[in-house]
Amino acid sequence: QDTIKIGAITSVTGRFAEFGKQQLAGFKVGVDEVNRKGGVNGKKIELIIEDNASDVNKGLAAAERLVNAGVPIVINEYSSSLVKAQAQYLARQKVPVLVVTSSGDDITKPGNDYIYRLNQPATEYARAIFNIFRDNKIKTVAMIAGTGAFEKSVAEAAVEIGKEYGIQLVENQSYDRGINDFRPVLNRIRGKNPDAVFMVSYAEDSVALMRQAREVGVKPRIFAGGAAGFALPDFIKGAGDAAESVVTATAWVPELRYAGTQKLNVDLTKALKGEPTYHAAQAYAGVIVAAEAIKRAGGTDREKVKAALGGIKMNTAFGPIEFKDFDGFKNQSPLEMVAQQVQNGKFVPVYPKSASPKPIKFER
Amino acid sequence: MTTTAPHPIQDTATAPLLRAENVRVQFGGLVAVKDISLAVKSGEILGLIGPNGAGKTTLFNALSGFVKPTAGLVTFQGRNITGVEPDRLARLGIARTFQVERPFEDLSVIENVLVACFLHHRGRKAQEHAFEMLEIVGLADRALQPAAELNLARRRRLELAKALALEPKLLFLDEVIAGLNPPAQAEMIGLIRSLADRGIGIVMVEHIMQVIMTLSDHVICMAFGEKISEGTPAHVASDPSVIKAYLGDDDD
Amino acid sequence: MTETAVKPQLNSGRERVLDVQNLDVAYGEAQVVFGVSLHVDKGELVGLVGGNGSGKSTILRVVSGMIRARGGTATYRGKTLNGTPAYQITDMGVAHVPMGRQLFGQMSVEENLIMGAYLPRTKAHRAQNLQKVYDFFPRLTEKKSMPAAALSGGEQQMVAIGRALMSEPEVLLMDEPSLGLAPLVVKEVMRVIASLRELGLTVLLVEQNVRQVLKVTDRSYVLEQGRLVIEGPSAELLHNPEVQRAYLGI
Amino acid sequence: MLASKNNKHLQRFLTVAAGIVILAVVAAQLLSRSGAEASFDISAQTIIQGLLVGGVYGLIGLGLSLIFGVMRVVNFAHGDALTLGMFLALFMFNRLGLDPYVTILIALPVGFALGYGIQRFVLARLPEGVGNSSLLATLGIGLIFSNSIFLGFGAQPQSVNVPYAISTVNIAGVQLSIPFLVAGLITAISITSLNFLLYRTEIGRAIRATAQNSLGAELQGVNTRQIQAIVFGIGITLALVAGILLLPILGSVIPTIGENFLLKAFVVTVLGGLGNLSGAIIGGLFLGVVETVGASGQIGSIGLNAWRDAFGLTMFVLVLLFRPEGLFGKTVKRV
Amino acid sequence: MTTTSAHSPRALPKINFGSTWLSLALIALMIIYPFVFGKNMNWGIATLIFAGLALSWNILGGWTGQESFGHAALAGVGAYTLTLLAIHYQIAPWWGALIGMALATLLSLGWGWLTFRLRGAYFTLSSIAIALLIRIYAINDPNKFTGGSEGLFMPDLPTFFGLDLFDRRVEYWLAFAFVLLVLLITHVIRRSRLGYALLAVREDEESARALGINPLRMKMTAFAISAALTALGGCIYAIYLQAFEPHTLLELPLSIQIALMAIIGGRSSIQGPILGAIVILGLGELTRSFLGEANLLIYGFLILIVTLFAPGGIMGLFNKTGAKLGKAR
Ligand SMILES: Nc1ncnc2c1ncn2[C@@H]1O[C@H](COP(=O)(O)OP(=O)(O)OP(=O)(O)O)[C@@H](O)[C@H]1O
Ligand SMILES: Nc1ncnc2c1ncn2[C@@H]1O[C@H](COP(=O)(O)OP(=O)(O)OP(=O)(O)O)[C@@H](O)[C@H]1O
Ligand SMILES: CC(C)C[C@H](N)C(=O)O
Ligand SMILES: [Mg+2]
Ligand SMILES: [Mg+2]
Repeated sequence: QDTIKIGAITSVTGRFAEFGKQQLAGFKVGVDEVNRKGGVNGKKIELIIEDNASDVNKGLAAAERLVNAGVPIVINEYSSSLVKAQAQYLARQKVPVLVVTSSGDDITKPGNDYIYRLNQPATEYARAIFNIFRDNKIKTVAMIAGTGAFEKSVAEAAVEIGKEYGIQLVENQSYDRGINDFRPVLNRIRGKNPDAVFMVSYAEDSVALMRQAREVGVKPRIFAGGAAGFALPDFIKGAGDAAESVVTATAWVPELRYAGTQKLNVDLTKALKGEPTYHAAQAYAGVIVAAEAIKRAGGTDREKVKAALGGIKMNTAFGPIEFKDFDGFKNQSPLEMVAQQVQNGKFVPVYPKSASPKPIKFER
Repeated sequence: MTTTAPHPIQDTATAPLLRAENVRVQFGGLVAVKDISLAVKSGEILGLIGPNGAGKTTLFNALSGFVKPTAGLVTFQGRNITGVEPDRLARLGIARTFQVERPFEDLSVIENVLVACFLHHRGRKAQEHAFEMLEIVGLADRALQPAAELNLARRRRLELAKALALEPKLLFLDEVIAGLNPPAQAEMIGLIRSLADRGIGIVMVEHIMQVIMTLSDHVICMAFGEKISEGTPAHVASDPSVIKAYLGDDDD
Repeated sequence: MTETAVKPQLNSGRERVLDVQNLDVAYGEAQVVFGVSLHVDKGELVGLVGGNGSGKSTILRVVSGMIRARGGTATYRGKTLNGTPAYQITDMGVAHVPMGRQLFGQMSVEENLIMGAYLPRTKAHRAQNLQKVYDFFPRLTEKKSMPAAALSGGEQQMVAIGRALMSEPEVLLMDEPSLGLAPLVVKEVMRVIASLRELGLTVLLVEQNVRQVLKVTDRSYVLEQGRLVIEGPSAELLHNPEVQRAYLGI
Repeated sequence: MLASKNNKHLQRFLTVAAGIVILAVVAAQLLSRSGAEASFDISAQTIIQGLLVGGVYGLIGLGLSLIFGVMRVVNFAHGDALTLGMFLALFMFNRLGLDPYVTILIALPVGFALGYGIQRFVLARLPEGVGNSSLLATLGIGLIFSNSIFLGFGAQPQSVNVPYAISTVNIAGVQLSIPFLVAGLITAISITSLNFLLYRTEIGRAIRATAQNSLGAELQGVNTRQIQAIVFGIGITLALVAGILLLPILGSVIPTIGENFLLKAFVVTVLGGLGNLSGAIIGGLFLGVVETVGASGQIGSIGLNAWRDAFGLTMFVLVLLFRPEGLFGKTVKRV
Repeated sequence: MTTTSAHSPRALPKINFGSTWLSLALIALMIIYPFVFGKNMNWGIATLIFAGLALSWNILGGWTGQESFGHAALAGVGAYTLTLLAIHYQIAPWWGALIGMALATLLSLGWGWLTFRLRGAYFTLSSIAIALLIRIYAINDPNKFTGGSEGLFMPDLPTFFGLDLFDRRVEYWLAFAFVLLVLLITHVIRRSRLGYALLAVREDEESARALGINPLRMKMTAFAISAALTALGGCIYAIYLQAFEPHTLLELPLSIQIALMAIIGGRSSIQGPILGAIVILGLGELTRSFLGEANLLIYGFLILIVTLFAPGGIMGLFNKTGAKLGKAR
């Protein structure tokens, strides 16, 4: 056996295939980098990538194939709903799981000995935005979030953080997936005239939301989005002028000043033949961290790899990674979120300090 | 204009099986059955005739539980069964056939009958009983054929077998003979006669006067929901109001 | 369809309009009509009788294009009918008054009649024909605007016949027009059928009621289990002992 | 005939609407007794917004109802046909820069041909009398539609960015979105021309006759297969047009969006009475208002927007149970 | 030809109640599977669970002809009950399953009582609506008892007679037992009064009433059985998934999938739904790699093929009783 095989699950096909594409690129860049630097313990690494077809049952079958393939660790992917079942299964099979993208709080809260997450949980999405609110004297916020697991998770965190920061939530609305007519809620929000509007939603909804908000004439000082749909290039493309000056949380931007960030951006762009999103960077980081854990474990024994993960503390182009237990989280990397704003039709970073931020523009 | 027979049939010692008193059925503004009273005894055949839309099928439905009478009283063996659901009537011993025969097309002939046999029997006993019924109506050789493949005459027999499988004391037959050719008619007439001879009370609707004349012990003629004539077949057939409303004068 | 007039075949001095030869018909696997041949000449009123399931309706369905025969031919004035869609056969001049009348229940009586003149060929004379039908069935005049479903059985039968007349047919196929009707109404319907001749129509009448049919028709065919068993002038059949025994219950 | 009954429709509609408002107020009262405060926004803005959404729902329901009325087919492909319209417009916009509204002109023949073909080559060939086989077949066709879109466009959301998409006009203090107004206008044109077609033309009479008794119609010389194909063609065209009209309204769509609109169409047509065309429009308006007002509601600290679908669905179940012929329907004036 | 009673043998004809040997063959296949495909237990378990769900659906949808597109909600009731009881009250899963089945039965009684006056497409539509209302409630439950849209994680469960319920092998046999139970019930019902009453009701309610059958009661019985079994399947599904959300468990597509398996397999037959589950999940597995996100395309075509050419479903191709003679146009 001359290569070390690492497992990875992502949505190569199905509803989440767009993100799968990003992740595949990230995986590739990660593997290339590890192997170029001489691999792990003298062996090259190889990724066994299984497709979950964006479907729970197929995801479980994918996870099973990885268990059978004897991989020491599984890198797990985008959608929280799929990851929850896959990770739960893998953990019960005593296979360490490294979650790289999905962000429902409950994946690591309370978590499990075998489940590690390097990306920021939903709470952080809300915190990044509310930090901006607090720093800019926003007093009242109207919130609208989807009823998906991720959106609800962020929305619930926002309620807590709002209380903590003394920011008043004048509207707390959610909407069911389906028909994107947000006008009734937006009308209400307009009536409340809040300082800020905080929106958590997936791609198709984020475009619709912003456009309709402009149509209805909601005029806060600032519109903010909780990543997901708002952080994608398609958001600007789809919403056009309506997207201007919307702030959104996001997990990673190329402007971050971590070592290797610039190079990673170049590599990912090359691998994708297009603009990378943070999902690709997260997948890349997953490979780097998994390789490091195997290196530290000195082999592919699952228990040892699990133990090694616990001790990891390293810097990656995605950010510093270490797994800690805090605030009810377990094996969770306490990485800070980034925020960016659409300025002149482009995302520019506005938060935190480490991302060479531009000043935030307010609408009034 | 309503010519009624001198005595309603309650003079003999045997109490009637079925008795209806002033049954009325109303659909919105339309009174389809207007205060009809009748009685049937065991072993007796009551014929019901009348022009199209006179309310015969509706009266049938009211007596067999498919339509709730707006007013009136229906008793069976002395019990009040007004407005009782048909499935409960079936348990009490009242069976009916439909004007348009309706076999369960996905089932075989014997299974069609089996459905009814389960009312009183279980398992193998039920199957045997079903087969017996098929023998009575003369369909035994087609037991395993899909019911959908039967022709009209056999469908009528099947319809009858299903009704008989309920082991009824009272049987409502809605135009079971219409549409049959003369030999088939003759057989069906014989069959109905033999059922009456076994003590089953029968109420039948039929437009074919000859059948009514041969089979019925007693005939009621309805028009516009009302009883316009009642009595022996001969009495009703010669009643001028019946001829005017129903038979037409140049009868052959 | 080609509009070229086919030279009428002459037989017994009359034009043959409908000609069925060696017809075999099956539903799925089951054959129900076996080598039946029959014909109807211009102006004739012909009866087709027989027991249940003997294939009477089936033959009418083939002639009016509702189903296809498996073998044999059916022609109308030399034009083949088998395989021609029903709506085109109606256009040729063959009207079928099917069992159960098949009215448009929620449409008014008048609209039902107008539907009979749906064909472009008949549109021009729609108004006249409508008047003719009302003249023929004065009872329908009063019920003009009632939905057809609200009519009594006999009246519905009149609408069905009237509707068929609206298509200016040459041949009328009638399937059990008396089914389920009270004796009084049956008599009336039969009278109407007999008088159709005055309108210059050719009629093929299917009935259960053998006695009635034999009384009104010129010629009749007797069908038994899909095979033709007897044919001849109706008056003769009425006195044919075999027919009397088997169909008249005498 | 249909048009003349509209007054009665309106009366019933208003009665029922009043009933629902009273119920809502009572419910709100009860809830506020129990401690939670309930409020609904019944401003002109919200109501009119609801009517505008409802107009689009009505247009979707119109096609579904027409198809059901004539063929007794519950077209489960209707929602996906609508999606097809959206993606047709998207395709034209992305490739040729064609304005979505211009695409309607293309959708007319495309939708008609598609519907015609489906009826002719699939539905007309279903074996008769086997359960809900047409329901299933259309379900299959819908899956083929939506998954073909998947294959062609991928799963990511798509949007057209036309300048008028977010423009509004202000009439008497009520803000009206331009795409909605266009949709309302086209809905009005559709129902009017459909009514004209059905009740004032020969082919319309043939369609109604076929709807009531296709055997009877065939025997009068009506090519009923063709009539049914035409009706399916019209129905699908209406769905495509509705999809195109929705595109600028929604702003962003995914290939599976049809499912939600299918449900709306069901609700709308059942409210109006399956097969009742004017009923579909009124049902649509009704649903739009109920949903919009409902979604604007708040009980205690809970916003009711997430329950939006529940309002429609509850009404749907209630109407199915107590007035299966629809709120306004008698059988006499079906298609 | 008119028959008189002049036929000779009085032998009772043998009624075909549906092939027993085919059921046995399928059972044998299920027993062999883990020994041959031990590395693909997940596919096997999912297929068994769906086969069982489709069989359960069929008791209502196939036999009484009330085609429900809302059965996911019933599976959801089972899954939620078992999981919530385990999380909040540490109730053992077998008790949880029983309680879940009881709740589903209660729900079905109310649901059936409300909607059984509707038939055909109307019933189907109403079932969609009710199931979606349940879904909306689960997502938006103001008290958050249902876990809301984030769904639930299956907590550690006690062992079942010493067996670890999270062992895929144990789950396989559990799912197998579930299918076996439903199959057995189906076989028993098929030849019983209930079975015939259901078939009669499907074909003609009025006729059935005349034969002493109370259609409402029969349909309710069928629905109750179907619901209880579906809930049981939902319980096993929950243990198998270990984490689920309303957005995956309570959606319309899952309901439709269950129904389609039965319909494509053949609803008039006993074993059809099992075949449907095998074929659909098998084809899904085979086409996943090249159809990608459009993997439901295969469903679409399967449905068309079945409705056009095999109205009796896959089973209808084997035995003719399910498929009626094509009627003439
Ligand atoms: N469910 C109903 N709703 C409204 N009217 C009805 C209903 N059922 C029957 N009617 C009407 O009641 C009257 C009596 O109908 P019924 O079917 O009892 O007549 P009938 O004597 O059986 O006629 P036929 O000899 O033609 O079978 C008719 O006018 C009919 O239209
Ligand atoms: N659609 C059909 N599918 C299968 N078999 C049929 C169909 N229609 C009729 N048959 C069968 O074909 C045979 C002839 O039927 P047909 O209706 O032509 O007889 P008929 O002479 O008109 O009888 P009736 O007097 O009962 O109307 C019968 O055995 C019948 O069962
Ligand atoms: C914004 C995304 C990273 C969220 C992810 N799709 C999830 O389900 O958790
Ligand atoms: Mg009657
Ligand atoms: Mg016939």
